[in-house]
Amino acid sequence: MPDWVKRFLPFISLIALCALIPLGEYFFLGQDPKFLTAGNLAAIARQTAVITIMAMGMTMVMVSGGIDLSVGSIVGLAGVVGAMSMTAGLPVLAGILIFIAVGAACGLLNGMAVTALKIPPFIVTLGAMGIYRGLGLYISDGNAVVGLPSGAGYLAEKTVFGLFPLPLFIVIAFALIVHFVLSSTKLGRYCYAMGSNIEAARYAGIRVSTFQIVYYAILGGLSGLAGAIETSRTVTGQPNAGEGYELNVIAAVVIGGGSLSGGQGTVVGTIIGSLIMGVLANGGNLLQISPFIQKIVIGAVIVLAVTFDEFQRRRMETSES
Amino acid sequence: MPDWVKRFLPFISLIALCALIPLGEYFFLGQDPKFLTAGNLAAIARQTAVITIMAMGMTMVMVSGGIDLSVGSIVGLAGVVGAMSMTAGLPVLAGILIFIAVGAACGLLNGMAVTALKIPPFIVTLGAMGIYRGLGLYISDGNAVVGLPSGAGYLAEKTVFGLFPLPLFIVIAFALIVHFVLSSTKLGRYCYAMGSNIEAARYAGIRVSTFQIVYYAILGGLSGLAGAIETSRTVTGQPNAGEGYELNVIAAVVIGGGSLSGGQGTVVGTIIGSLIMGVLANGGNLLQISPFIQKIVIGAVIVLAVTFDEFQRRRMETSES
Amino acid sequence: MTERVAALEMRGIDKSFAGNKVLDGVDITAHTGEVLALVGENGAGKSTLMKILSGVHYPDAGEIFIGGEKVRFSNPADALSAGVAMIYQELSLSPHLTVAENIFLGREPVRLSALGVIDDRELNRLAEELLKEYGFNINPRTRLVRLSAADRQLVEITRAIVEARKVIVMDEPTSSLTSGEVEELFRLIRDLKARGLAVIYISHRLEELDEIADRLSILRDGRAVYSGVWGELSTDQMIRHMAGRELKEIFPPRKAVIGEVRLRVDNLSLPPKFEHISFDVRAGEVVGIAGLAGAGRTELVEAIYGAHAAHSGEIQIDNQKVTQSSANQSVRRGVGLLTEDRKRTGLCLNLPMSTNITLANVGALIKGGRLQGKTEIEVTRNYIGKLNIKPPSPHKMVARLSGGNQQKSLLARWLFAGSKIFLLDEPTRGVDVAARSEIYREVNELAETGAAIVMVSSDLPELLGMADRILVMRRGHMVAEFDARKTSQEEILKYAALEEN
Amino acid sequence: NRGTNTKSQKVIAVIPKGVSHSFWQTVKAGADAAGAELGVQIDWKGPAQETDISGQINIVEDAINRRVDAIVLAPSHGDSLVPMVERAQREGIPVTIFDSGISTDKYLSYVSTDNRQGGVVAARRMGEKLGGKGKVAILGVKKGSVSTDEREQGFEQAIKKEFPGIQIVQWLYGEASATKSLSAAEDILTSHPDLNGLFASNESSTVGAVSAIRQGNLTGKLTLVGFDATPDLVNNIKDGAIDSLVIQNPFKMGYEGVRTVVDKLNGKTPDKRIDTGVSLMTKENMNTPEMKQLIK
Ligand SMILES: Nc1ncnc2c1ncn2[C@@H]1O[C@H](COP(=O)(O)OP(=O)(O)OP(=O)(O)O)[C@@H](O)[C@H]1O
Ligand SMILES: Nc1ncnc2c1ncn2[C@@H]1O[C@H](COP(=O)(O)OP(=O)(O)OP(=O)(O)O)[C@@H](O)[C@H]1O
Ligand SMILES: [Mg+2]
Ligand SMILES: [Mg+2]
Repeated sequence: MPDWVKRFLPFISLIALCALIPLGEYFFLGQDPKFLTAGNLAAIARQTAVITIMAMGMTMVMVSGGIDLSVGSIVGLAGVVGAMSMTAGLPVLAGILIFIAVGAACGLLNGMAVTALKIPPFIVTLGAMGIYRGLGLYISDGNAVVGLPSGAGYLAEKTVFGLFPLPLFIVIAFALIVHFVLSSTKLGRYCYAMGSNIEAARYAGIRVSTFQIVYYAILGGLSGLAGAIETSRTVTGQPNAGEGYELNVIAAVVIGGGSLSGGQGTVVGTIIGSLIMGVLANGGNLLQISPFIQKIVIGAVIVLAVTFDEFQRRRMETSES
Repeated sequence: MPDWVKRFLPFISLIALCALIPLGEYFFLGQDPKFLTAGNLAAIARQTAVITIMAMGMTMVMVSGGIDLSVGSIVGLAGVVGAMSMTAGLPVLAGILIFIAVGAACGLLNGMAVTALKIPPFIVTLGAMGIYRGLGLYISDGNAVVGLPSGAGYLAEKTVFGLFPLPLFIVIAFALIVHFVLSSTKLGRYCYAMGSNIEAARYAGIRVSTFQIVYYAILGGLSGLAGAIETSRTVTGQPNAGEGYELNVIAAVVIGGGSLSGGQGTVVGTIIGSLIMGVLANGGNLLQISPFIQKIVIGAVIVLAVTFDEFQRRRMETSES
Repeated sequence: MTERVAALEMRGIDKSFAGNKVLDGVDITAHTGEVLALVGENGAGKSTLMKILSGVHYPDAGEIFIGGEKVRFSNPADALSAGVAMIYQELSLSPHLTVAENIFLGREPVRLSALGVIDDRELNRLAEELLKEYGFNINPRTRLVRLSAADRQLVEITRAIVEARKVIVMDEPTSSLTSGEVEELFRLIRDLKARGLAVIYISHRLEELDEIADRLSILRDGRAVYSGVWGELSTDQMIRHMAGRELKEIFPPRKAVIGEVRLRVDNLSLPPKFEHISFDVRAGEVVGIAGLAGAGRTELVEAIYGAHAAHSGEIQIDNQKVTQSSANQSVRRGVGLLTEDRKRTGLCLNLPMSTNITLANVGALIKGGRLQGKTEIEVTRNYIGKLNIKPPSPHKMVARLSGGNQQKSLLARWLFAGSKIFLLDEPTRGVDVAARSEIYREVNELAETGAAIVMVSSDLPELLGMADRILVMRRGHMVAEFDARKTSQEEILKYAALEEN
Repeated sequence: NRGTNTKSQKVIAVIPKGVSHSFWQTVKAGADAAGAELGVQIDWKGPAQETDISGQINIVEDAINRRVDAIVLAPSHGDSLVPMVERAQREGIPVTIFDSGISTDKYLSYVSTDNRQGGVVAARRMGEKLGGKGKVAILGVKKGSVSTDEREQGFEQAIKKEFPGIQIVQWLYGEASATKSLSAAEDILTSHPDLNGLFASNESSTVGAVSAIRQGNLTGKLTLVGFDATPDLVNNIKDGAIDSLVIQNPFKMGYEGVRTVVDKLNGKTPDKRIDTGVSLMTKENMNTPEMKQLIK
C-alpha cells in the first residue's frame, strides 16, 4: 500500500461521518442538509477548538508516557484569574497572556511534582485536579467573573476573511507547531523515546526530568489558552469551566492512535480524534437526536473508530514488506 | 522492620486524619468532637460503602492490568432498571438481584469487548461509560424512578444490633470474600500474574481472556450492588447516579497502593484508600470547611498519602537487603 | 541406531510475520532420551520455530507430531497439556510473584478444588524441595523482582523442567549463567534424558554443545540446512552452514597502538555493591572484567557511567576529574555504556531501529533547527551495512528484531554517538558466532582509532581472545589482574570463585 | 417528534439548562402542550449537565445555523449566553428567555419564577412552624448556580430580617446530586443533633434531605422545607417527613415560553415579563385542584 494511502487512513472514520450526517438530514428530516454549510463548519471549528488545543499538548505528555487529569481544572482556574485581570482593567491581549501564564505555571507545577515526588502522574494530577478547581472556586467564591470588556469576545467570535473563525486559525497554527516539534525536533524525539522506555532514555543520556517538566508546562500553557477561548466564548470567567474536559481530551488523543502507555501518538491523529467527537455532537444536534441517544452513539463510535483503526494498522503491517 | 509493622503502615495516614479532625473540632469550632461518635462513624460507613464496594472489584481489574471507566454509568443504569423492576411489583430481594445482574451483564460485555476487540480497556470502557449512561437516561427518559416500595430503603437504612448499618456489613462481607479470592485462589493469583506480565501468564498456559472477562464481570456485579445501595439510600432510581464515581473508585485503589500498570494492589489498601477520601469529605463537612477549600485539601491529601506510602515502601526495601 | 517413533517431528513448517517469510518448510526431528542441538545465526528463526511448538505462534503451514500422533496447538495451554514445555529466550516470569508462585503458575496445588483455593504451604514446600534437588540456592518465598538475572534464569529452568513430560525446549538457557551453574544445568539435562524426554537445546556457545548434544539441526534464513548426528561436522563446517560463508577467525587480530590513559578509576566505592576499585584504561586498550554473577561488575560500570552515583572515589576522563556524573554528562564527555539488560535499559522497543540508533546523538541530525529524516535513514543504513544487521530495514520496530540484531543496533547507537570510552557490559550476550566476530572486529577498529574499552563478560574465552588485560572481581572487590596472553580460564576462575573452594 | 416534521410547520427550539431533572421534564410537557395546541413543532434539546455552559452555547449556535423559527431558552448563565441571544436577534430569530435571567434586553419575553421570592416563602413557612425560634440549616445546591443561590439568599435574608430568634447554624452544598446531598444532610445532623429546621433549595437536595430524615428517624421532629416537586416528594408530605415544598410552575414556563414566540411569529407582541409564580404545598392544601394541577 502506498505511503500516502496509509497517511490517509485515519481520516476514513471522520469522512464516513461527514458523509452520513448530511444523508441523515436529507432522508430522515426531509431537509436540505445544513451540515456542510460554511456557517456550520465554522461552528464546528469553534466548538472543537478548546478540546483540540488541549489535546495537542496532551499528545506530547501522553507520548512521553505521562497523563494529566488536571487540564479541565486549569481551564477553570486560568479562566477565573484571566477574567479577573481583564475586569481589573488589563487590556485584552495582555489578559490572554495571563491565561497562558497561569496555565503554564500549573503545568510546570504538575511536571515538577511528577518528577520530584516519584509517584504516578495519574495520582499527582488527580490531586492537582482538585487543587486547581478548588483554587478557582475559592478565588471567585464560586461565582462567575462577569463584566469583561467587550473585546473579550474577540478570540472566539472574530472571523478572518469574514468566514473563518479565529479559533480555527489558532488551532491550525498550534497544530503546525506541535506537529513540527514532535516530528522534527529533539524535544519531540525524546518524547517518543521516554514514552517507549524511560530507563533506556535516561541511559542514552537524555535528561528525562527536565524534559518531562517541559512537556507538562507546554500542556498547561495550551490549557490556559483553551481557558482564554472558553472565557471568550462564554464572555464570563466560569470557575466550573472545563469540568470533565480531561476525559474528552484524553479520548481525542487515544482515538487518534495515541497510547496510554506512551511512545505512540501524532498530532494529525489527535486532531482527527477531536473532530470525530465534535462532529458527532454537532451532527447529533442537527439530526435532532435525543441527547441520551447521542451519548450512546458517541460511546459506540469511540470504540468502533479505535477498533477499525487498530484493525487497519494490523492488516497493513501484515501486507507491508 | 517486622512484617506486622509493614502491614500497619498504610493505616498511618488514615489514623493521622482521624486524630486531626476531632482536634480541629475541639480547637477550631470549640465544640465537643462529634467525629468519633458512633452515629458519625456509622454515617461514614454508609457514605463510603458505595465507593468501597466498587473499589474492591476495581482492585481485581486493575491488578490484572485492566481498568474500567464505566462503573459510574453502571451504577446509574443498574439503579434505573432495578428501581423500575421494583416499582413494577418485584419484591425487594428479587429487585436487588436484578441490580446485580444488570451490573454483571454490563461488566461481562466490557470484558468480552476488551478481549475480543484487542483495543485498550481505557477506550472500551470510555465508550461503555457513554453507552450505559445514555441507556439509563433513555430508559428513564431522564427522570428519577420514583414510587419504590417502602422496603427499598432497607439496604441502606437497616442497622444490625441496633447500631451497625447494614452497608457496613455488606462491605465487610465482600472485603473478606475479595481478599480471600485475591490472596488464596487461582482466580486471584492469575490476577497478579496477568497484571505483572500477561505474556508470561499466557506462556504458563493460563487462559487469559476467560479470566479477564470474569474480572470485569465481577466488577460489574459489584457496581450493580453499589447501584442497589445508592438507590436504597435515596429511595429513588437516579439516572445520573454514580456520575464521576469512576475517578473516586480508581483513586481509592491507587491511594491504597494499587498500580495503574497492573500487578499490584490489595483489598486492605483499597479500603483504606476509600476511607481516607470518605473521612476527608465527612471531616470537611463537620469542620464546616468551605467546599472549595475541601476540594483543595482532598487533592493535596491524595498526593501526600501516596507520596508518603511510596517513600515508606522504598525506605523499607532498601533497609531490607 | 534402530528405527523408532520420534518423540517430536515438525514437518514443512512455514511462518511469515508481516509478509516476511521467517520459516520456510522446516523439518526437524527429536528423539526420546536425546538432546537435539538447534543452531543458526541471529534471526534464523530458531525461537520462532520453537514458539510454534509451544503454541505461542500458529504455523502458516506444516504439521507437528508428538510420539507419532499429529497435534495442533492453538495456545500454550494445549502444548503444556501435551507434555511440551519451554524455557523462553526472553525471560517470561511475573516480577510481582514469588519464586514458588512463578514455578507453579498455572499448576498450583489446590485444596477445595471447586473453589480453586491454592495450598500455599504445599506450594512453597514443593518449590523448596525442587530448588534444593536441582542444587539452586534460591529462597522460594522471594519476589522475583529481587532476583538477579542469573537467578531468574534458574527459576525459569526449574519451572520448565517441572512441566515437561515429553519434550523440553531450552532457548539459550545459559545466556546469564556462569560456568558452575551451567554444569548444574547439564547434570539436570542428563537426568531429563534418562527420564526419556527429548530435549531441544538452542545456544550460540558452540563449545557448550559438545558436552551434551546428541544430534544437530542447523537453520539458515528460515530453512533447515543440515540435520545429523552431533560430531559429524567440525566447528568450521558448522559455522559455514550457519553463515553460508567461510569465517576466518572468531577473534580478529588487532593492531592498536596503546597510548595515553583515557579513563582512570580511583578508589571508587558503592557499598555493598563494590568497594575500593581502582584501575585505568588507555587509548587503544581493551580491558576485560571477569567475575561470577553478582560480583558487582554491572554496578561498577553503571557507576562509572553515572547511571548511579558512586558513594566515594574519583573518576578521571582524559586526566580531568569528573564530579557529579550523570548519564547525560557521560554521553557529552564521549562515554558510552552498552547495557547488560538491553530490554530494560537499552532499547525503546516499540520505536524504529533508526530512532534507537540515533538516540544518544540526535543533535547531529539537526540542521537549520530541523531534524533531518533523510540523513537519519542514511546513517542507519550505514550501520546496518557495517554491522550486518538483519533485516536491513531502518523503519523496523526493534521489538521485531531477533536478539542478536537488537544487540547490534545498540552498539550502533554508541558508534553514532562518537564515543571515545566504551563500557561494554556483556556485549555479545545472545549473539551468534558470525555476528560476534563482527562485533569483535568493530571493537578492534575502535581501539585502533584510539578508543578506550572496558569489556565486562562472563564468557571467558571471549575475554581471553579480546582483552589486553583482564581484571577479576569477586564480591565487589578487585582481586586480581592478568595479562590476557599469559593467563588461562582456570586461573581466572580460581580467583573469581576463591572463597567457594 | 423526530421525522414528524412537515415543512409547513414552524420549528421552535426549546433549550433547557439540563435534561435530566423532572423539573425540566415538566417544562417539556408544557412546551409540548403548547406546541400541539398552537400547531408548531417543538425541538427539545439541552446539555446533559446543567453546568455545561459551552455545551448550551453550542446547542443555541446549532439551532441558529439550522434556522429554526424561534428559540425558547433557559440560559445556564446570565452573561455567557448574551452573544448568542443577540446574534439570534440580529438574524431575525425571536428568543424568549425562561427560568433564569439574562444580562441583555434583546429578547422577546422573560418567563420565570421569582427565585428570591421562593426563598422568602420558604423562610416564612419555616418561621411560622418553629414559632420564631430555633436552629436551622441550609442544604444548598452549588455555590455559583444563580437560581438556587437566589433562593438560598432569599431564605437567609428573610430569616434574618423577619425571625431574629432563628439561628442559621450550617450551610452545606449537595452538588446537584441526591447522594451527595444525603451525605451532606447526614453530616449536618451529626454536627447539630438539636437542629429544628432544614431548607433544601432544589429537587436533588430535597431528595437527599428527606432520605436523611427518614434514615435518622427524625420524621416530625425536624421541619423540612424543600423546593420543587416530584410525586415521591409529595408523598413525603403526607406523613410529615417533608413539611412543605415550594413549587414553581415549570409546566407554565414551558407553555408560556412557546406561546410568546408563537404570538410573535403571528405578529402579536407578548408581555416582556411573565411571572409564573411560586406556591407552597403543605399537607393541608396538597389535595386542592390548584395544587394537583402543578404536579404533572
Ligand atoms: N512477532 C514478530 N513479528 C515480526 N517479526 C518477528 C516476530 N518475531 C520474530 N520475528 C522475525 O523473525 C525472524 C526470526 O526471529 P527469531 O527470533 O526466530 O530468530 P532466532 O533464530 O531465535 O535469533 P536469535 O539467535 O537472535 O535469538 C527475525 O527476522 C525476526 O525479526
Ligand atoms: N542479590 C541480589 N539481589 C538483587 N539484585 C541483584 C543481586 N545481585 C545482583 N543483582 C542485580 O543483578 C544485576 C547484575 O548483578 P551485579 O552487577 O551485582 O553483578 P555482575 O557481576 O554484573 O553479574 P552478571 O554476571 O550477572 O552481570 C544487577 O542489575 C544487580 O542489581
Ligand atoms: Mg532466538
Ligand atoms: Mg552484569
